[in-house]
Amino acid sequence: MKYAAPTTVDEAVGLLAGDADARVFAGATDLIPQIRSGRPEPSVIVDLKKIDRLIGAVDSGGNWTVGAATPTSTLTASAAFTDAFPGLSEASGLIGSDQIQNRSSWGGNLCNGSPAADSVPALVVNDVRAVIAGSNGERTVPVADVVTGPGQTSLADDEFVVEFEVDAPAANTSDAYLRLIPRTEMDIAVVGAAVRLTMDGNTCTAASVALGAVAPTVVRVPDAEAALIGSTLDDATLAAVADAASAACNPIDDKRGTIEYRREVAGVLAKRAAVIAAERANS
Amino acid sequence: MARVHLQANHASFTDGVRELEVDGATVGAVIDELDRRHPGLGPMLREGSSVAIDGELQPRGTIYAAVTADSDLHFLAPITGG
Amino acid sequence: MTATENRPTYKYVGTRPIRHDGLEKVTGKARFAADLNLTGQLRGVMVRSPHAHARIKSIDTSAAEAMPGVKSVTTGADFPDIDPAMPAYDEAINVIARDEVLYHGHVVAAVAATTLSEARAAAAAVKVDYDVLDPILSIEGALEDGATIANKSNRTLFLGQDDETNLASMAPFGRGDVEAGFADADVIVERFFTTKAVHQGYIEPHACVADVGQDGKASIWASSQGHFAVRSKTADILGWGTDKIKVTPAEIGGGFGGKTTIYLEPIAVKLSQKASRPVKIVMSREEVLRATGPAPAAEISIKVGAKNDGELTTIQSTMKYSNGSAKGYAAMLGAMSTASYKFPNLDIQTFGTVANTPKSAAYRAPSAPQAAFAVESCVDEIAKTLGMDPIEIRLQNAVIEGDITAMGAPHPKIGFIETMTAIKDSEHYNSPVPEGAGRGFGTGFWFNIGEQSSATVNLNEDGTATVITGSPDIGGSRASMALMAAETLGLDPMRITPIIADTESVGFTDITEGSRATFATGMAVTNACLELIAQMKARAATMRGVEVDTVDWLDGAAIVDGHDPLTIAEITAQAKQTGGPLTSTASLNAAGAGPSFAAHLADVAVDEETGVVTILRYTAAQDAGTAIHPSYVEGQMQGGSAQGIGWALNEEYIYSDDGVMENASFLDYRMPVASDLPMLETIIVEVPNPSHPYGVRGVGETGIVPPINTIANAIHSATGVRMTDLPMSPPNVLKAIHEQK
Amino acid sequence: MSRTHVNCTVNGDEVDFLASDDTSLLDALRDELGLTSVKEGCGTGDCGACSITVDGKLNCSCLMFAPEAEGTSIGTVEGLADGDQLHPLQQTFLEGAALQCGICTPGVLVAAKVLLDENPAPTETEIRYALAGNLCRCTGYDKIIHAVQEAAVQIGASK
Repeated sequence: MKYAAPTTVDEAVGLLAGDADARVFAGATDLIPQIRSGRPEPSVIVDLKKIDRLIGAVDSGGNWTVGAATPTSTLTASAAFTDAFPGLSEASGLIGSDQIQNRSSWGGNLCNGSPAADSVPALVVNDVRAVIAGSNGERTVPVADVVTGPGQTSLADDEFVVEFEVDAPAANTSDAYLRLIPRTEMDIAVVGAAVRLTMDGNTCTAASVALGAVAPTVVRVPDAEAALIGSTLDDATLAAVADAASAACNPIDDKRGTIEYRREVAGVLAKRAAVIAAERANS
Repeated sequence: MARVHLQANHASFTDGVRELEVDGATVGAVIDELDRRHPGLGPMLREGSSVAIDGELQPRGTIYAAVTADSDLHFLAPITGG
Repeated sequence: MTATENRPTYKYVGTRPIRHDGLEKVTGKARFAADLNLTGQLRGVMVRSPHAHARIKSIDTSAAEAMPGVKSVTTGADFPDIDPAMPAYDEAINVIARDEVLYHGHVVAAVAATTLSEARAAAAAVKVDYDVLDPILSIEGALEDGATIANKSNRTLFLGQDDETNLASMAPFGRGDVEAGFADADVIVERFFTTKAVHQGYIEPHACVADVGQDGKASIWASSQGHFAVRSKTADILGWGTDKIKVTPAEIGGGFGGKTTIYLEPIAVKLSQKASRPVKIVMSREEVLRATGPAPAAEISIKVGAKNDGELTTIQSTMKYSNGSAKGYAAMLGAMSTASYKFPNLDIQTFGTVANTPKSAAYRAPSAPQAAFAVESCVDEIAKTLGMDPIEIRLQNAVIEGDITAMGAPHPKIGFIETMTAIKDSEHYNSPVPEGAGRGFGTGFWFNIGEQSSATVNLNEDGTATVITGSPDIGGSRASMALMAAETLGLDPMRITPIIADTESVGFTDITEGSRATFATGMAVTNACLELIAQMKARAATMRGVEVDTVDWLDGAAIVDGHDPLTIAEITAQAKQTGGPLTSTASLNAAGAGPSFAAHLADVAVDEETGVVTILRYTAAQDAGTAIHPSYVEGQMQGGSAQGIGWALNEEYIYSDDGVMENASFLDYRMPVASDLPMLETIIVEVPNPSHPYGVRGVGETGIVPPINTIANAIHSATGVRMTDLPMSPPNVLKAIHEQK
Repeated sequence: MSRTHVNCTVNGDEVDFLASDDTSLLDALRDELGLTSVKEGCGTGDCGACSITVDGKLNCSCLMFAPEAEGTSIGTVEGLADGDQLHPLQQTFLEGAALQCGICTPGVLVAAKVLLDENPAPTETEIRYALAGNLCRCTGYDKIIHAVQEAAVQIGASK
């Protein structure tokens, strides 16, 4: 296995092109444990952190461009980013310990393809786009279209995510992310729920709801969104949100949780996240 | 004679008897006498038990500790720890 | 905080000096086994079974031997056969399988190469042909009629039978008449409790370095709770004499009972012998979880009867414990630890089973937490049924000196009532329960043990002292040895250097287990110091020209009427003229270990929509006998509490249907992290042990016993739901809430 | 197996070493540079025993490839004391008995140092979450939290 640290996107694409066993990485917080657990070693590991475009978060008039390898601790440490996207910031801040936070990135969290990735539901409800580079140049796709299944992405072998585009939220719009883990830290989400709401006074005028760890990929919950829009988040609405979220789940039984548990808690977290998002949108 | 108290699982060798009077100047002598009366019990007590003399737990495998006519001997399952 | 019964006041015992090995440990200089590197050292890697139960048809190591960097390969065929009746047998086949693998991760071969990656590659190239057998993975599975025999060498312990069986032990415990007891009871509680296997979770993986010299003698550097045991076990497994093995103790990165057994050393020695090079073997965390000793899973059905006035009259229980792949008497220890209440009528049937899971190992007060979960939960339920205070009902039924245990033996002097009273009088117990939270109380017991220890104490020319023992320091015992020597000699503990010597530099000393080091090794240190005082009085008599019987010893100096006191430094300065160096060695096989009781109090909040349990406040009280170094006594209480809390809430071995542990990492084997816990308040109770010169009882074990039952009782107070299955993890708690509401 | 020549500074000293590209920085620090204070408890970033600072940021050295250290400034517990003057954290850990077996101690000290550098007066909760990536099995964390609190007070007073 060879280590390479290209300094330009083209150089990195060149390393990937024609070598199906090459693998890009940012924080390596998933790659190294995977190799240790016996997964075949890549031929080349391509460290993306030396490429300027992949590191850093830039605020241009409220629209943010975030390098795919930017440590999540950079985002959670940014007051401006956290004020604009509190849910996205808290989701990013839940990826592992402080040690991990200095290595983990949206690009890695997304492209590892884990159904439980904490940042992805929050990226989805914020309609974040991924800019992908490859031999055929660059393309921009919604984050929701990147992961196709556990460990599977729509990226070609010679492609990687360069950066993310995050549009400024509309007025009176905010988000929230909640997850359930058995401990208070260091666990993979058993269930994750992200909600973004636009409020007109007490009435919700726009909503997006996404769940993690309850299906092969992050799932949107249109029925919950429909229930929220036009409502004042009264108890009946929140009950409907919870039911819709539970119904949208297609979970598995595994060492981290049961099907029944994931279904039920997805509803609980979705309604709780909605309440928090609404409060934030109005403040 | 010393009073010997056995565990229920020892009693499979003694037709259910759990308390016996036994002569012997040491724990080992008491065990030998018990084995003479109840063949098979001896090895079990030597290998498979700790003994408390008048309530004081003795080290595992104790043989030579002194026993008097008014001693109380309890044979217990071997006690270990973490 | 300390609640002290009348005991002698000491000058040094009970103080809190900085531990002697502390500086090395905060500067990174302390050497643990994996930190050692010898010239020409190879790295050893194990080949482990991918099956939970299989017959080994053949092992082909030729491809591995031909790989780059490979210097030696070994299999079970290189080790002598051992009679299954011999004590060393189970450990021998656990170290390396012979004809049958008994659990997933069981070692079948090992490779030594110049680099770790070469050794890993070669290990992967060892070809093993298996005939896969059905694995036994549960207690019921083991006891089913016609079940596969999980380990054909197993015989039911202590019954003198010779049939192949999955029953490791079967022993009843009883007194009184339980039928009459229940007939006469006003309240009867009947429950069924289950617990999963859990790991000790020491942060340092097992590691050792072995170097077999040209003379055929092996030097071993190992992380263990007892290097003399490493020597004897390695000798038994290799069929060598102990004179051919020297073991030097490295610092040990946590043990908790899990490093009282050995896994690596005989293999490292064999690989080194074959390669004529030193070999280091360090387990990965995955190997530690898959193949080293968890505490047994248990299933306990229990029925407890009481009178309306709160008298606990009757207990009947069937306790089943799984010992993993080898025989053991875990279930018997569980019953024996049921020793806290008078219970005139008692009938406990115990069954130990064997399974195709890792050979279980000791873990702090082995088997007691599972049994106490059942007993203390029922006592709590009876108290709530009768509307009684949970401490009052226990005080009413608590054992005192002379009361008999489940085994029928009388308790020596104990401090159970004093320990519970300490909680009853605590600020925590007398503060209001936080809004929406629940408060739980529970207790625990452990015997503690004595066994063999040796100590040598040397007085140096300048009056300083060196205290040499053979007890590895797993939690501050160097400091307590120095404190007991200081108290006995009247010498400042900072002028004493406590050393843990190798197997050729100090007398035989048993494993540091059962909370015996401060008790038994401390007694040996004290005896050696008393002998030194006698020597110093004689030297003082010579220096003063008086008869030795006219010399007194007071506060670290020899007193002769009409003369200035002679200090230790003054006496040692003249040692050359008065008979040579002052040194003393003491050895003993300690009887009279002091049982220790603990009582815990917890406030918990339960999220009834998610099942998440949060511990808001926690207080632990425990009888230490005498706290030699109170900071490390508190540390033992806090560490035991945290491990018990992890066991209660989230820790468990999760197996697939074919016997593969699915959560063999610290990510999914969920031990408490700092943000999971509140401050762990401690109350040291001191009811001195009359069988120890300073009144020491062990303090390491008991702290892990109460947390499970204390938290279960607190969850019941908060929700009205009685948890009977571990762990009390969010999914299990939410399930119980749905079932019971 | 390709080996890379890596230049970096460790505790202020310029060093260089050769490491296979699949070597973790943890193994390189221990085996090539002899910095055995950096411990492996899990190798998967879940225990923090291998915690170091890289350009001032807290990292698990087991989750870095050795070549990634090129040009960085690395800090370990060996660099915590100023000559024979212990760092206040080392002193309060000793006085507060905040270690038992000591295997997690170097990583905990490095993590606590980073915390106090960034947040001189952390709350108990902030300390607990900042140290959540450092497993300790001996202490129940209680004395560790107290020792960090005490060090924060001492550092604050000395300024």
